[in-house]
Formats: sequence, structure tokens, C-alpha cells
Amino acid sequence: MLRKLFKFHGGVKPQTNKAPSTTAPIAPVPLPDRLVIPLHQAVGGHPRPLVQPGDRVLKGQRIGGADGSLSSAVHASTSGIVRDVAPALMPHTSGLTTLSVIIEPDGEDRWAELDKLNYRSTPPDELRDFLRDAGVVGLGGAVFPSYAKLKPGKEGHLKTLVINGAECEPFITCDDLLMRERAGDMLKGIVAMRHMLHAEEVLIGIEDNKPEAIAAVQAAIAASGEAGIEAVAIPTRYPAGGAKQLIRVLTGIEVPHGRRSTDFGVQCFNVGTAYSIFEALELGRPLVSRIVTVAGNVAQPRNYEVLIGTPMDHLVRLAGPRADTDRYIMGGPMMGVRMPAFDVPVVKATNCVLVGSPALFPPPPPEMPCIRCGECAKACPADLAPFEMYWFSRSKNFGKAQEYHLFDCIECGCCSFVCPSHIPLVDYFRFSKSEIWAREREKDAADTARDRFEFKNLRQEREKQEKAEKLAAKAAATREKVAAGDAATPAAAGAGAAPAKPSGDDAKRALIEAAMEKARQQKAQAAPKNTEVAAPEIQAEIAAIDARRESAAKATEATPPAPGA
Amino acid sequence: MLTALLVMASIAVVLGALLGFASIKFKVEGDPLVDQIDAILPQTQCGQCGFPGCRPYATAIAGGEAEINQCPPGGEEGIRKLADLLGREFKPLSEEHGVEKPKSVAIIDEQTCIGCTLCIQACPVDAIVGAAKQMHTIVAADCTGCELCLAPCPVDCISMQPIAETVDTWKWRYPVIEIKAAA
Amino acid sequence: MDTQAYREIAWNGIWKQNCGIVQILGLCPILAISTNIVNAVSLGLATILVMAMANLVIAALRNFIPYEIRIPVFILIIAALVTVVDLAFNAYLHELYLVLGIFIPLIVTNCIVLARVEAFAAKNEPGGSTVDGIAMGIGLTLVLAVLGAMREVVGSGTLLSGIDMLIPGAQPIVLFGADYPGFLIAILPPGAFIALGCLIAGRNWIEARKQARARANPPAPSAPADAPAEPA
Amino acid sequence: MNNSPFVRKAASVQSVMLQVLLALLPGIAAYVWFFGPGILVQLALASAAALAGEAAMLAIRGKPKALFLTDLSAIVTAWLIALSFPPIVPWWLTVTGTLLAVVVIKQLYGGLGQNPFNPAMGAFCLMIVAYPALMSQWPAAGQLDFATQLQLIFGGVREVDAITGATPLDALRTALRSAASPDSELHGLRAAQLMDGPAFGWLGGKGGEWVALGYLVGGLWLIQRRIITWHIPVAFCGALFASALVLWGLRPEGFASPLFHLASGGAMLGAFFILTDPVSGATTARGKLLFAAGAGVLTWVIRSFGAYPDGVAFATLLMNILVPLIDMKTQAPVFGHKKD
Amino acid sequence: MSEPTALGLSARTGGVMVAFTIVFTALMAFTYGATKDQIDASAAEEKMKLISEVLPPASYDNLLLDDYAALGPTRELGLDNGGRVYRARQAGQPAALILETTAPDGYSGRIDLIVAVRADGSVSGVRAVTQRETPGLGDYIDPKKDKDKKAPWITQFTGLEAARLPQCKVKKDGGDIAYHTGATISARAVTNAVARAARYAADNQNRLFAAPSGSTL
Repeated sequence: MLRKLFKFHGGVKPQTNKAPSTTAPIAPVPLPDRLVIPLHQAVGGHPRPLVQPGDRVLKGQRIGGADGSLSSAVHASTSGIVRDVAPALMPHTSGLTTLSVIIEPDGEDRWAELDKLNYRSTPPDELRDFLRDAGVVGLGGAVFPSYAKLKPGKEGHLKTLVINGAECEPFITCDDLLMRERAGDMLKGIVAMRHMLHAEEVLIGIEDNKPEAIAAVQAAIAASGEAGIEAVAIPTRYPAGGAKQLIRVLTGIEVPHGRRSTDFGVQCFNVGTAYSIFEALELGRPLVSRIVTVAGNVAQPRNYEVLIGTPMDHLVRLAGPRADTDRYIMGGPMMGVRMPAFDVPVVKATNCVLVGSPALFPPPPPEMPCIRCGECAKACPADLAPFEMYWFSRSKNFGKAQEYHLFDCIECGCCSFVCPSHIPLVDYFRFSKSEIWAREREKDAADTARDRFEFKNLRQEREKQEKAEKLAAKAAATREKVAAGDAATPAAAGAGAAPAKPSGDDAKRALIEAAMEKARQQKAQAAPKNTEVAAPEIQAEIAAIDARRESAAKATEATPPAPGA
Repeated sequence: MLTALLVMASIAVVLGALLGFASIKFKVEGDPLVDQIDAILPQTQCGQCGFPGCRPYATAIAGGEAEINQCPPGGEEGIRKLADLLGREFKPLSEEHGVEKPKSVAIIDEQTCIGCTLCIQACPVDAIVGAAKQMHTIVAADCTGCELCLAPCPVDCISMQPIAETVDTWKWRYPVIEIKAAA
Repeated sequence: MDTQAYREIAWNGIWKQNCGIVQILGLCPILAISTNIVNAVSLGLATILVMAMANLVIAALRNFIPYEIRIPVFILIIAALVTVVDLAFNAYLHELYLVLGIFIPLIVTNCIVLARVEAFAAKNEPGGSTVDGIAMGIGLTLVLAVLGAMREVVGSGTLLSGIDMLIPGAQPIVLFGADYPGFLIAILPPGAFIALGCLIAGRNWIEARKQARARANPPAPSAPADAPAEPA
Repeated sequence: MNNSPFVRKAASVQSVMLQVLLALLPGIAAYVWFFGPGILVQLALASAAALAGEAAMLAIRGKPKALFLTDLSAIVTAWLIALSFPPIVPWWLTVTGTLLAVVVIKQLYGGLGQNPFNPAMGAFCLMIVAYPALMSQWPAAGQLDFATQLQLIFGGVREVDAITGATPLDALRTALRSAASPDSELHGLRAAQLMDGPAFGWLGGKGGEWVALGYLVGGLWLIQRRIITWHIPVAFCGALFASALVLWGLRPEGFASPLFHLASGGAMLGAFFILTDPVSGATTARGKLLFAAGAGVLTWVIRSFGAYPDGVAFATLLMNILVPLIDMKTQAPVFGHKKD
Repeated sequence: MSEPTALGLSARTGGVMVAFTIVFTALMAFTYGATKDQIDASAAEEKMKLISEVLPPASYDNLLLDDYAALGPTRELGLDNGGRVYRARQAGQPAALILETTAPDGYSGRIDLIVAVRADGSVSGVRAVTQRETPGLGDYIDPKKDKDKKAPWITQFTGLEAARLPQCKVKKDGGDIAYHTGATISARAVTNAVARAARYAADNQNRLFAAPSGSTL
């Protein structure tokens, strides 16, 4: 049975380095002393914390609730005590912190009460809510909440469900091992997804350098007796595991940037995601652990079943890191993210902890000027012209860079990989993209500010007009009253008309009063202003004193404080 | 000789009349330039340029009454964009109008605030909410960091706080790989 | 107008807004005629004459010229003045006229003349305008002269060849002897572009250095006298 | 520390340039065989001048010398200059041309990767316009021994008129002009008959055709090594052949044959080594076809109607100017945006 | 000033325009009149200077510029649009013919020449009037561009006797005239044009001298 496969443009063939970590089965990881579970682990809104320091939690208990239309819940990975809910270093190159729940395990690893669900009899919306609350997200690396993708397109059914078992990045074997060891359960997850999407056919794309996995999946399909599911061996070429590239290879469809693949009758999930859907639906277990490859500069590269929140150094210790280790990389060598520290937690996006050393991943040779040789364009799987985008990114001509489809770049790293001038092309593209986003944010802010400013002016204008009208009306009324009252009771009229008597006189007085008030205010302002020359500490002190005085003498009139010095 | 003169004169009459006619018929109204300048300005509405808001400053620039280097929040980049748009020469930021600062938002110390509403009146973008004798607070998302609320506050309870970086606002830096002369 | 203002105008024309290497106007004659100094300076002088007269006449008549038809009137006046100069050259400097050929009538369309008339003479009084015309013309002539000298020296190894057309009996200077093979491209049109490029680069370099020095030790703040209405 | 990707292919500018130099060797070997070892002197002169000029400019511009001098790009430029200039031009002309190429056309525009024009062809054009007589004197194959060549290169006085002729291209064009003129004894002769002289071989100039074959071999090796793609050589040769074919087919007595055009002058050197310069050439696949086809047609036009004998250099520079436009207009549709 | 109407403004601008036109056209007319004689004299002097380079002034005594015959298109002289023949006479007897001629087959197009042929059939001198040959390569046919200032190439034709005219070919074609390597075409074009002009002068001498001055042949 041979399927017609399609080709995607470009791609490269880096050394795969997969064999060492596939020799041993997936191993469990002993409980660490501490789990740091970031609340924001998936694309979309920041989940809000549901626990407080000191709370006791059980394994699988929700600790972060999904917030907003696109968000995904977070769960305690083991039972224990919440030590803190505080910002902690996140596994991200920036080295920034994010709100995390820090759990001290009690060692019991006791599951919370789990609800199972018969997906065949549950309404789709409920099913999706269930998956959202089970924290199921794409485990291929993009961590997109899966429930949001489990909607058939406008037509109500899907042509092809693509399951991504390509795993094209060097070193990483977590999907390979998953397919070898748990193909049957994974297939159950796939069947559930197929049910939700009403997919006509399911294609499981696996790179042909994983014959055992292909065989295992094929055996599982045969065993399940499901029709219309096929495991397809695809040529090994990085980045065949990119969702768009895989869809292209299997179906010939190219999903453009910014369009949903369901519009083209295709949807793509990772094999790991399929397995966690199985766990959520059939066992009721939310996503609290995942398979992580530990490879690179370690004695025994291997795959582990790791609890979310486990510090990476705890995990890597099991594989025997070598002495010259200088960094951890989350992900593979092509697209992986350099970690800011060794003790950052494993999160849902962590498919691999790649242990690096200067010998294994030497720093790039000096960057030479671009000679426009076009190697990068030949290698680009998105058919871009990276050298042109580089040119404009380098000169910060972002508009032009966008004209060359900067945002179609998937940052796969192929261009940097082949560049004979050793230019860190992807770094330039990342820089440009984040600059463009920043500018767009700024522009939005400026537009809002402009609108609000214009509205305020309009309002003030209107208020002034209304006031003037009111005044005029009032004046007219008074004048009438005066005219009428003159004859009757001059005394009463005098009293009544006093505030707004002869208009000229009155206005003058108001002016004088306003001027005096202004002077007073200015004086009041001038006094504290002297303190501006003082150092910030002193200023803070003065502020504190003022505050105290303020609260103490709340009833009395606030007098301007005497100059500090 | 006479023919030449006649030909020239008649061309002159036709041309002159045509141009006079056209100048009235094809008059262009409005000034799109002001909009273009206004789009470059940061819309902080801080008035540091000496004009009551960004649009008045844009109008002044378009009218040649103001220099392009009077906007501290726009910074050097803003001046460069203006210089490009107007074909003028780049000038460093004029010091008398202020200095470029990191983007900040105003924070009201809620312990100190007496609820005088002066800052609410000063805020050009209505980013402060509160009422008389009530504590005020600043809507950080709408605050432009113009500092106009600092001066009116009688108890100096407003301070400026630089905007902290988050994962959403974090930016990849410009890649610089040192080429050592020895390499 | 005081002396300071005149000096400002002159400096503007000769250096700051030099039409050849800053505004890059009037390229056609600059490139075509600057094969040697004598041709270059002759055309430059003719241009000075035209610019001075045009600026003077238009500044004097500026209040009588309606805004709507100013361009045709300017062109008319410039064309008339150029025709006068052209006829005069033809009559009294015939040999030079043959060399300069089409480029004298072309002064009419030399953008720099119309540019100065429109940008300066139409808004200023005659004295300043004349100075502006002369200064701009001198600026152009200087560029032409330097360009001509560069191209002549490099291209044929002489200086002031053809001087006898202006001063009968005068002899050109031979710099590298009769055997100099000549760098022919300098005299041909590509050489004109290359030499002009070098001049522009040179001026930018001087300006950049001046600015760098000014930034290194900023001058005491003093309000410089504003140059007269100068278009961007 | 760098970001992903953390692994890289073993490729460098230096290795690309080295392979280009290696690919030139068959052509150089044929050159030495037919025209004598004088060309080796010129290659050495040009290389030395290029390195010296590059080093001086790198020092002035404060760039790392060791890195850029060893990238071999200056040597490539030098060799192309030496191979496109007549082999007996005086040493100062080779040196001046090379210095102009490296200092002005390459470094003043920003050095490696920044030059909009091909440096070698820029130097060729400057030199042929500046010294047309010296740049038009080509010895016939086997005409000059090494001693004479050395004397011509380094000697002072040149009595060249007596010992050299024009290039085969120019010679044939002159002959064809004569053949077209009723006053001439050659009137009415066809190109094939005119090519009976000692300067001509079976396709192009005697010897020159073998040199061209050498370049072809080297160029094919470059395509096989994936240093260059087939687009530019094919489009250039195709366009040159086609445009020559049209008028040769109509008036064989007035125009040289398409094969003669391909085998003569700088056609093969241009097709495989000059137009394929990635820095100054087009980069998109369609752009390369357009760029090289334009150069091919222009080469034929300049050769047939222009004021200078060979047209490859001028055609290259003219098309170099158009490269940004061509590249912009021939962008391949990106992933997902293709129209099927 | 109130807002003018379109017609009113048109009338005003038209009027001003006419006024300026009349004044400045008058200025031009005046200058033209004042310089006309001088310009004509200069032009004549220029022409005489060129002629004197090909024919010594001592060899004739008539007013050369007034004594000419106009030629229609003449293939022998390469004239597609006609030209002039000036006739030099010594004491009323034919002395020489000065022909305007064109070599159509220069390397970069046509080369306009004047050729002086004496009554005895010998060539007195040749000059290129306009040429566009490759600078530095073929432009030595113009003595002003020829590097050899002592004996410019074109002086090979000066005093070329009638008997040697059959050998008026470049050496490459088996004649006497030398040329520069790499630039045969320019030299050949001029040489052939001179030979043709001399032959034409010899063949048509009587007719050319007999034609009334100013007439068209």
C-alpha cells in the first residue's frame, strides 16, 4: 500500500543523534524536593491561581483555572503542600519570571478523585470544556490548547486528521518511544479526536528513520480494527515535523500563514497530545506528566516520564551529565530554547532537555557578510528569501522585511544551519518580529490615547458650552426676577440676586477669586516642589511624613507642609 | 519679427488665462500632512513640546512654526521619522523641551490621595478614575506617562513607575556577534 | 539687509546649499562640460551672469508677478536673459561658443536657476537676491572648476587647455610631460560621474567630521542668525 | 551565547571561493597551453595587487584582516580580471585594474557582499574605456614566446602594433564590415570563409575555443558541486545563441554565427564565473533566468553594434544595475501563498 | 483683497503674461539685431579656418565662401541629404575643389569630412568635421584627438598625388595608408571616403567649376 506523498521545499538533513536515547525504555523519575508549576504554560490567557500557600493539594487537582476564551487549566503534578504562589524563573530565554505554584511533595503521590467521561455520549461543547479543564495542550512544542482545535470546520466534518509522529528534530525521541511503548493507548486518543472532528481519514506521519515506531503503530491499528487510519512513513528531512510541512507532505495542502488548517479540511495533532487525550478521557487523568528526552552531553541519554514542574537539573542528574556542561536547551538543537538556569522546571512544552557543552555545540564562527549565495532560500521550508529578510532586519527596515513575508517564517533554523557566512539569520528574524509586535502595541496605544484625548477635548468643550448656557439662562432668569422684584420687594431681591447681581461686577469678582485661588495653589505646589532636588530617599521620607500627618489630622484642614530643610 | 511677437503674445494670453482659471478650479483643500505628522507623534499629549497636545504640535510643524525636535517621548526615533517625512535635517532632541525617558505609567499612592480630583482634570486621556473625596486610581492601560498629573497633585501622591518587562513585552535583542580583530 | 545677512546668503550658496554637490541640481551641464577647466569655468561664468540677472530682475518685479503664473513668467525671463547671453557668446567668444554649444541655451532648463528664482528671488529684495544668484553661481562654478581640473589632470595630464580661447596667446600647463598616456575615462562621461561622486563624498566627509567635532565639544549656546527664508 | 540553531553545516565563504578557484583551473591550463605562461604572471600580479589593496582597505576601515583576507574572494576577483584582460597588457594596467576592482568597486561599497557591481567586470570596463588601445591587443595562439610576453608585460616601449592583432571577435567583426562594403576585396564573403585566417579555429578564435571549453568543464563541475545553479549559464548561453541566430540566419554575410559567439571572448567565463557571482547577480530562480538572458542579449548587441569589441563586461554591469528590480519582481510565492 | 472669480483672475493673469512677454521678447529681438552681424562674421571666420587647414589660403584668391555649388543627394560622396562644394580659383582659373563628404561606415556611424582636391587631381588635405569613433581607439582620425601631435594620422592625405590615388587604401587592404591596431575600421572608412571624393572631383571637375555660384546641381 503506497501512498502518494508530496514534497515540501527546502529542508536540511542534520545528524539525527537519535539512537542513544532509544536503547532503553521510558523510565520514571523519583519525586523531586520541590515542584515549580508555572500557571501560564500554554498559548492564551494566564490561568488564575486556585490555591494559596499552605494549601494541601492532591495529584491531578486543579491549581490554575482557565481564564478567557483561549486558556488551559494547570494541575498539581503530585500530592503535597503549596509552599508559595509567587513569580519564579520560567523556562524561557528571557530569564523572566512568571507566577508559579510551588509544591512540596508529600511523597504519597496520591491522586485526586478522577472523573471519567464517555466521549461518545457527551455533547461536543462539554467535551471541550472537559479537555480544557484537564489541561490538555499540544505537546509537540507549540502548547496550543487542544480543545480549541478539536472543532470541525464550517462544514461540520474534516477531511483529514493528521497525527504528527515525525519528530524531525535531532536528539529528540520522546514521540518515538511513546509510539513504540504506548501505541495502543495513543490510538484510543486518536479515535476520540477523530470522533470529535468527524474526520474521514487519519494519517499518522512518522519519519522513516523510526521503523520500530511505524511497526508498533501499524500493529496497533491492525489490532484495533479501525478503518481509515493509516501510519505513513515519510522521508526523513528536517523540518518534516513542522505541522504545515507534515500536512503538505501527507496531503499536498499548503496552509498559508494566518489561516486555519480546518478551512482546508485538515487538522494536525502531536502523538503525545493524542496520548494525553486518551489519559484524560479514558482514565480521567489531567495532564500532569509528559515524556521528556534527556540527551546531549550526558552519559546515558534516555526518555523519562516526568511530572510537570520537576526542575530540569533533577531530571538531568538521572542521565549523568558530563562535567563540561554549560547549558540546558529545551527542545532540539535546531529550534530549542536556551534555558536561563539549570533549575528551571519542566513544563508541558518540554519535549527534550538537551544538555549542551562548548564541545557539543561550539559557538558559531565569526559572522561574515552575506554573499547572497541563496543557500538559505534553497533550505527554507516556507519558500522565503531569508537573505532579503536578513538584509532588511539588519537595517531595521521592518516594513520591507514584512513585505518579504517575515511572519511566514517558522523559525525552524534551516537558514542559519546552511549559511556559509555563519549569520544567525533566525536571531535577526526573531528580533524583527518582536520589534514589529512592540511597534504595533505602541501604535495601538497611541491610537487609543489619541481617541481618548480627542474625546476629552470634545467633552470639555461640551461641558463649557453647557455651563455657559446654564449661566446665561440663570443670568437671564435673575435679571427677569430682579426686574420683576424691583417693584415688589427690593430687599428680597437684593438677597436673592447677590451672587449673580450685575453681571460685570460679579464676573470681575469671580476672576479675582480665581486668580487668588490660583496663586494659593501655586504657592502650595511650589512648597513641595523644593523637595524635588532632594535625593529619592529623602523624598520618600517626606512623603511618608506627609502621609502620617495627613492621616493624623484628617479632620483639620490640610496645610501645606513646611519645606523639609 | 512681428509674427514672432504675436505668436508669443497669444501663447502668453492663453497660458496666463489658463493658469489663472486652473488655480481657482483645482484648489486643494485640507492638509493631509498634519495627519501624517500626527501619526508619527506618540500621542502622549504631554505638552512638553510647548503645544497643548500632539495634534496642535503636528499642525505647528506642518505650518513651519515648530521644530521637529521638541517631542521627548517620541525620542530620537520619532525625530528621525519626522525628518524623513518632511525632508528636513535630523536634529538632536532639544534639551529645553525635556529628555527621553523610559516609558512609564503614573501610580497613585492610595494611602496619601485626598481625592481632590485635580489630577483627573489634568489627565489628557481620562486615564484616572475617582470622584471628589474618593481615592483615585490610574488605569494603567490607558496612561500615556505624560506626567501632567504630577504637578497638580497637592500632596504629591503620584509617582512615575517605569513599565516592567513581561514575557509578552519581552523583545529579542539585535543579534551582535563580535568579530574579533584577531579572528 | 546687513552685511551679516549677505554673508549668510553667500555662504549658503557656496557651501551649505551648494547646487552641484548638495542639491545635485543642474547635473547635465556639470557632467557634460567639465572635461577641462576652461570649458567648465566659462559655462560657470555664464551661469553666474544669468543667475545674477534673473534673480535681480525677478526680485525687482516680484510684486508684479501674480502667484498663479509665476513659473511661466520666470521661465520667460530666464529664457530671455539666456538668449541674450547666448547671442553675446556667439558674437564675441565664438570659439568658446562652439565648445559650450548647446549648454548655454540649456542654462534655461538648468534647475538651479529656476530653483533659486522660485525659492529665493521671488520672496526677497533685489540686493539679497542678486547676492544669492551670484553665490549660487559661484558655488556651481567652483564645483565645475574642481571637477574640470580633476578630469583634465587625470585624463590628459594638462591644466587650462584651451585658455587661448579666452585669453589669446596664453598657454596651457602640461603636467606630466607629453608621454602621459592619459586616463581616458576621466574625460569621458563615466569619469564625470565618478569625479562628481568623489566631490560629494569629500564634502560629506568634511561635514561629518565637522559635526563629529561639534558633538565632541559643543559650542556655547548662542542663537545663530537665522538664514533668510530657505526652503527645505 | 548564541541561540538556536545550535548546530551548523560545515560550510564557509572560504570553501565556496576555493571551489570557484579550482573550477577555473581547466580553463587556465588551456590558456597556458595555447597562449603561453604569460597569463600565470598576470594571475600572480593580480592576486598580489588584490590582496594588498584589500589589506590596505580593511586596515583603513578597521575590519578584521585575517578573516577577510583568507576568504579568498579577492583572489577570485583577481583571477577573473587577469583572465579577462589581454595577457600582454603592461603590469601597471593589471595592477591598476585590480586595485580599482578591490578598492573602489568592492571595498568602497562596503566590502564582501556589499558591492552592487561585479568587481572584475567593473575593472574591465573602466580599463577598456580608459586604455582602449592596450586593452584591445590580443596575441594569437602560440604567437609570442614567454620572453616576449615578459618583455611586453614589464618592458617599457611597446611596438605592439607589429606583433599583435585584435581579438577574434573584433577581427571577425571588422572582416564582416569589409565584406559588407562594396569597395572591399572581401565583399560578399561569408563568415565561415572569413574565418579562414590563422587567428581562427574551428569554432571561435584559435586556442580561445579550447580555453572556453576549459571554463565550460569547470563550470559544469561547479553546478555538480551545487556552488552555482544551472539557471544563469543556460539562460545566458541560450539568449546569446538565440539572438545571434536570428540575424545570422537572415544575413550570414553580416553577422557572426551563434556558435562563434559562444566560443569567443568572455562568453564562457561570463556564463559560469562572472554572471554567477551571487553578490552582484540575481538570486531568485526566475530572476536568474531573466538576469542572464538579459545579459546574453546585451552581450550580442554590444558585440555586434557597440563601440568596444567584447560585450560581456558591459552587459554584466548593465544587468547588475537591474538586479534589485529583478529580484524584487521575481520573488517566488511563499509557502501557502502559491496560486495553483 | 476679495476672492477673485475664475474669469476675473484669468483675465488678469493673461494680461500680465502678455505684458511680460512683450517686454522680454523685445529684449531678445534687440539683442539679436545688435549681434547679428558679429555672429555672421564669426561663423564665416570659423568656416574659413577649417578650410584653411585643408587648403593653404595662398593657393586661391576668390571669396571662397561665396563661390559654392550645392549638391543634392550624392552617393559617391556619401551625402544622403546633399552638401556643398566650394570652388577655389586663382586668377579666375580653377585651383581646387573643397568637398563636403561623408564616410558612412565608421565603427560608430557616419564620419563627416571635408576633402580639398586640387585641380591637378591631387588631394590637398582632409579634416574630420564630426565623428563619434571609439574614444582612444578609432578617434585618431581627428587630429585634435590624435596622440601623435607632430604627424597626425590624417596628414597622410595631405598632398597625396593623383598618381598615388589607386593606392589610397589601408595597408590591410593592400594600399599605402597606415592605421592603428585594433581600429582598422575607422581608418578604412576615412581612407575609402577620401579616395571616392578624389575620384568624384576628377570625374566632375568641369561641371563643378562651371556651375553658377549658389546653384544646385
